[in-house]
Amino acid sequence: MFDDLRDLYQEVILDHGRKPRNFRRLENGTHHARGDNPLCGDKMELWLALNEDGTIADAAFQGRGCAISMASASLMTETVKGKSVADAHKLGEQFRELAMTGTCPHCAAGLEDEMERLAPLSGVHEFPSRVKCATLAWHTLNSALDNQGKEASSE
Amino acid sequence: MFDDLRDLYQEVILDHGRKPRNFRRLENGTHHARGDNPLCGDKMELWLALNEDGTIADAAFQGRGCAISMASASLMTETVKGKSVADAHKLGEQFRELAMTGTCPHCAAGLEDEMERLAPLSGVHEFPSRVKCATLAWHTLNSALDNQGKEASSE
Amino acid sequence: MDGAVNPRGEADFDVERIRADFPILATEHRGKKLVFLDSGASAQKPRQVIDTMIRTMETAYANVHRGAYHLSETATAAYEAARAACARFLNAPRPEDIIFTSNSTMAINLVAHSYGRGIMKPGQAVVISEMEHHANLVPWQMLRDGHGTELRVCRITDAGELDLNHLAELLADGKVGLVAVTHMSNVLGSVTPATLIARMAHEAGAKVLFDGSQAAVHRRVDVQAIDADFYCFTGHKLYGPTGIGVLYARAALQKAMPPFLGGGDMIASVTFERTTWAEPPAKFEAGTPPIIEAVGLHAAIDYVEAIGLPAIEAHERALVDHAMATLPHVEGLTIYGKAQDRGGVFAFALDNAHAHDLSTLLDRAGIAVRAGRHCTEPLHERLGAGAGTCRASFGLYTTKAEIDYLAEALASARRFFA
Amino acid sequence: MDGAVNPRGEADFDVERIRADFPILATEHRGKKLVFLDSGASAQKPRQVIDTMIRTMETAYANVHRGAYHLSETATAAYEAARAACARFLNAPRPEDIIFTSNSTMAINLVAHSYGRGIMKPGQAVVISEMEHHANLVPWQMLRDGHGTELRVCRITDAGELDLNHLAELLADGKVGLVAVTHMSNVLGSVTPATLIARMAHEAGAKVLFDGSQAAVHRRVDVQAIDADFYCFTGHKLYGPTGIGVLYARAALQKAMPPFLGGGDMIASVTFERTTWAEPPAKFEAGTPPIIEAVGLHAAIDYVEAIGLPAIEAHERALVDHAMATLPHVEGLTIYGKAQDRGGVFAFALDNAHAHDLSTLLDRAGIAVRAGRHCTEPLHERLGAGAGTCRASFGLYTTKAEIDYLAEALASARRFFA
Ligand SMILES: Cc1ncc(COP(=O)(O)O)c(C=O)c1O
Ligand SMILES: Cc1ncc(COP(=O)(O)O)c(C=O)c1O
Repeated sequence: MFDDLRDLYQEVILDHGRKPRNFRRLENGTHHARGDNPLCGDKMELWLALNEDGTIADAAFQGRGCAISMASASLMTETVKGKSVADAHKLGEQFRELAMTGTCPHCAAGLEDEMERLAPLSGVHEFPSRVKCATLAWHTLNSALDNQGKEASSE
Repeated sequence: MFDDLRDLYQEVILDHGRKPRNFRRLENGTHHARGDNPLCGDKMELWLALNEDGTIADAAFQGRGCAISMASASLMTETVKGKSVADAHKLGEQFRELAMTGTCPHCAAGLEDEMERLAPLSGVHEFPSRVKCATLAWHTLNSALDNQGKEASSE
Repeated sequence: MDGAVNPRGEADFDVERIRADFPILATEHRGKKLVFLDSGASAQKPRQVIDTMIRTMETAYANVHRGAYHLSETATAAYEAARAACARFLNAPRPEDIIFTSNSTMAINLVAHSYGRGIMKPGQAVVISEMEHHANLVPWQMLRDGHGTELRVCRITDAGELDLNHLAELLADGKVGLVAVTHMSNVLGSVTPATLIARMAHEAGAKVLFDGSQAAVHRRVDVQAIDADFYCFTGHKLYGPTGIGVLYARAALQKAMPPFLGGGDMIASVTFERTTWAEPPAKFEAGTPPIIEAVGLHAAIDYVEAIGLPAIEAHERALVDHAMATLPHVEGLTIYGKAQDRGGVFAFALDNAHAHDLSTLLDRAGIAVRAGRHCTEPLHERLGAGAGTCRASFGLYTTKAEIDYLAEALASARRFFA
Repeated sequence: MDGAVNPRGEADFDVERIRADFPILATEHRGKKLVFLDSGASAQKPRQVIDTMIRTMETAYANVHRGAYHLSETATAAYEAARAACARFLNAPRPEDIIFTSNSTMAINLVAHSYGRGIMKPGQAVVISEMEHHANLVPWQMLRDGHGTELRVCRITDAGELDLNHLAELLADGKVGLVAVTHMSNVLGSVTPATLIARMAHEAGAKVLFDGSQAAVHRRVDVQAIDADFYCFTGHKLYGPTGIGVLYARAALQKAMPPFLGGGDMIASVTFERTTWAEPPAKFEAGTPPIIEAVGLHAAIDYVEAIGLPAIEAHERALVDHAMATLPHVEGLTIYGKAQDRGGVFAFALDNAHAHDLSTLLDRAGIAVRAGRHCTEPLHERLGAGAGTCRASFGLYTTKAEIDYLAEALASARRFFA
């Protein structure tokens, strides 16, 4: 009945949705933010631990939400580990473009592998009301990096 | 151009509108009320002097308004003079019916002459937004008789 | 499909004939027939409502109350006839007891200002319930924070019914100025015992407001029989247009309350120093009202009254019975709310499927249901469903076949997420 | 009739083609062709607006923001596209700077609450003018009486223009928190120098609100060029539906202001204890918004923009010039307002004929004009016309021939009452 939804709910999404990676508190985190999508009641909390040199040593999250938002947060934490803050921001921008349009023609060189990893979420662009589910984690990342402690909202 | 409006603006109406009778203050009045039609800005003030026996000895008014409302007030003051309070109320009720429907099948016996005098205003029933112009004087009469000093409004 | 004669004997409720009145039900979405189970959020519009609005704009439109010319008189008469229709619909004593607003939310905000700030004293309390829509919660919080009233929350039972013992406790100290509760939950479908609540409120010296946004769509309401002080509903859920709501307010209260909004048409006389208000209900209707919408709502009321509220109630009861007999067979499905007296609305959740994902799947099958917390966040916490639920809500065009199809789609969704 | 090429060279303003878009203009009333000169009270609706509303109800209707299903996504996109269209129409920086309300009156009440009570301090002052519509007067009186602000009234000159010297005086003590004035008088047609007023207000530390209910219909408005803090207009005067109004509010102010109405869709999170607000503009839009009306307003904006505001302004200027050249020949006629910069609206009175009687006569000739005080009672006292005036107001479908016919009817009315 729902075979044509396999584009949106690829196996990797369902898998990350069911068993999100890095789903824990980070006791020794240096940055933290909450994210909130009031419309659907999605809530998440994100922790980052930055190295002295400004790269992201660790990232973890907890929260509740749909498969898309859990999978997106899970993939996000995996992807940003080891990245510089600048690259993390760049990834976030590119991911938002991907989620909204399905492609990312302006994707800067050097992050191809990371974008490849996030590609399973591109199907969301056909579901306008679901785009926010996919981008919530990245909004929360921004707010953790920019603006310690302030709540992020994908509204 | 406006010949078919002669039913509404009969000569007697235009005449009373231009030269309203009893258009003055009543210094020795026993009853008084103000009437107001906020929509058109019509305002009037009515004075009555009642005899000991409860009949209306004198009635007078001042104010501003359209030809219909001035003529109606003028005819009203003429008509109620010498009447009992009960008859004045009855005339008011019958007049309102006349103004709204154009006829007065329930008009009680005994006041035929008075209703005859008010008949030229019956044309107003075809102009729903003008009915209030015709009835304002009678609302004001009620409020002078019932409820000394309170403002009447035909709204 | 079902229709014609059903087990309860409403022989003349011909759902197929009714469906033919709603142009949108014939549309397809991504190749699927529309199965619209979100009437509780907003109902679809029958041809009769659409045509009336067209006719008004094409032949009889002008601003109301302000013109002495024929077209304006016509429009004014139509607007006032809509008021009279609303009064009849709620069995209000007089047309003037009806105030037009822009929706239910505005109706409740009006009461929160004109009665709450205007009449209630700081220290008095407002009682709401755990299952209120945010529209009947946030205005009372704002009143509490701005005016110093207390906010008391009446519990619901595990079946989703108002806990009347708790209500009695909350009323006991005589400090309650207003009981403001839903007449039917937009999540659980529970219908509250309005007459009893009103009696309890009045005995404790409180006024009572019913949020009838859902109830008025599903059954006959009689504000005099209930003895309501305030009763509101919203046009777009009653098969009418958006942009219009209705507040019944008892005449004596309308007289006593100060106005809420200032502007044209609500004044008797204005100088820069001082303004006197028009008589109610004009006093509460500032500015150009929703004229086209009022006429459309009138057509909607005529439409549902021609079918008959009792017939609609019976139809929806049959649908709910059918749903409650069918859906529990879907493995892993939880249905919220088990009130004795309930209308055609219920929330549900499927194990392992977040409400949002589930609604995306159902949408792919052509089924429109809402996902989220349906503007009842505290209720969802109370239900242990803080992450949200899906909600199906029925209209007079809903069929049993659609419910069967929903059951099928849910079973299939369960396999999808397994 | 006029059209095609006119003396000012707007060659492509074809009034007959435009008239064909408005079904109501083809109707007859008591055997007379409709000559609708009351567009200032509310304008008629073109086929394009009516059709868009029908299409929405027939194929694309659902509640917005609340559903993840396709139909609701479509409706949400249409509603938000209407917001973007309003932003473009006013040249607001971003769509989110637009708040939908139910009419202009509600927009001004929102500012009076969220900015007036929410930000202004008792003792601060609001400046309005002598020619305000009650919608931009009564809310400030209510703020004065409820919040302890002062209300200052800027005079107008005998020509009907804002007295800028007096405005400067009123601003001098630095206590003014808001200047709230009309951008175009609904009685005199006077257009106020908005850019200059905004500069004066800002230099005195005050914010500025323009009531653009009339102005936005008659000429291009650019809130950034004006440097307005608040700007409002109302859908039904812009050839759109009733039930919808528009408030532009500067982003920083939207952020700073507390919400006005409480309910669904304006919150981020709700518990019984505490509620956090959604981001603007959602924070100011409680409850189900006027969805069908927003889509209709979008069509109306597209319609006037396709014709072009400059062309509309030129057309109406030509009409006013024609009226001012023609009507003074009617004996006993007084025309109110002689502002240099004026739009297609003017009030008039005929010796020996009360406005109400006059409008009844004109109506009999098929001419719809308003009689009364047009929600500007203090202005009428100022003009020495406390008993009321008649008002003619033009729309983009008005013709010179209609003005000639008005002149003829007025001359005839004069003979009638002689
Ligand atoms: C100048 C002006 N302001 C405000 C309004 C109020 O508009 P609305 O009645 O649509 O709220 C009007 C029209 O009635 C007006 O002409
Ligand atoms: C129970 C209840 N109350 C109030 C409302 C608010 O109605 P509206 O959004 O039309 O103001 C709704 C619907 O959203 C509702 O279901």
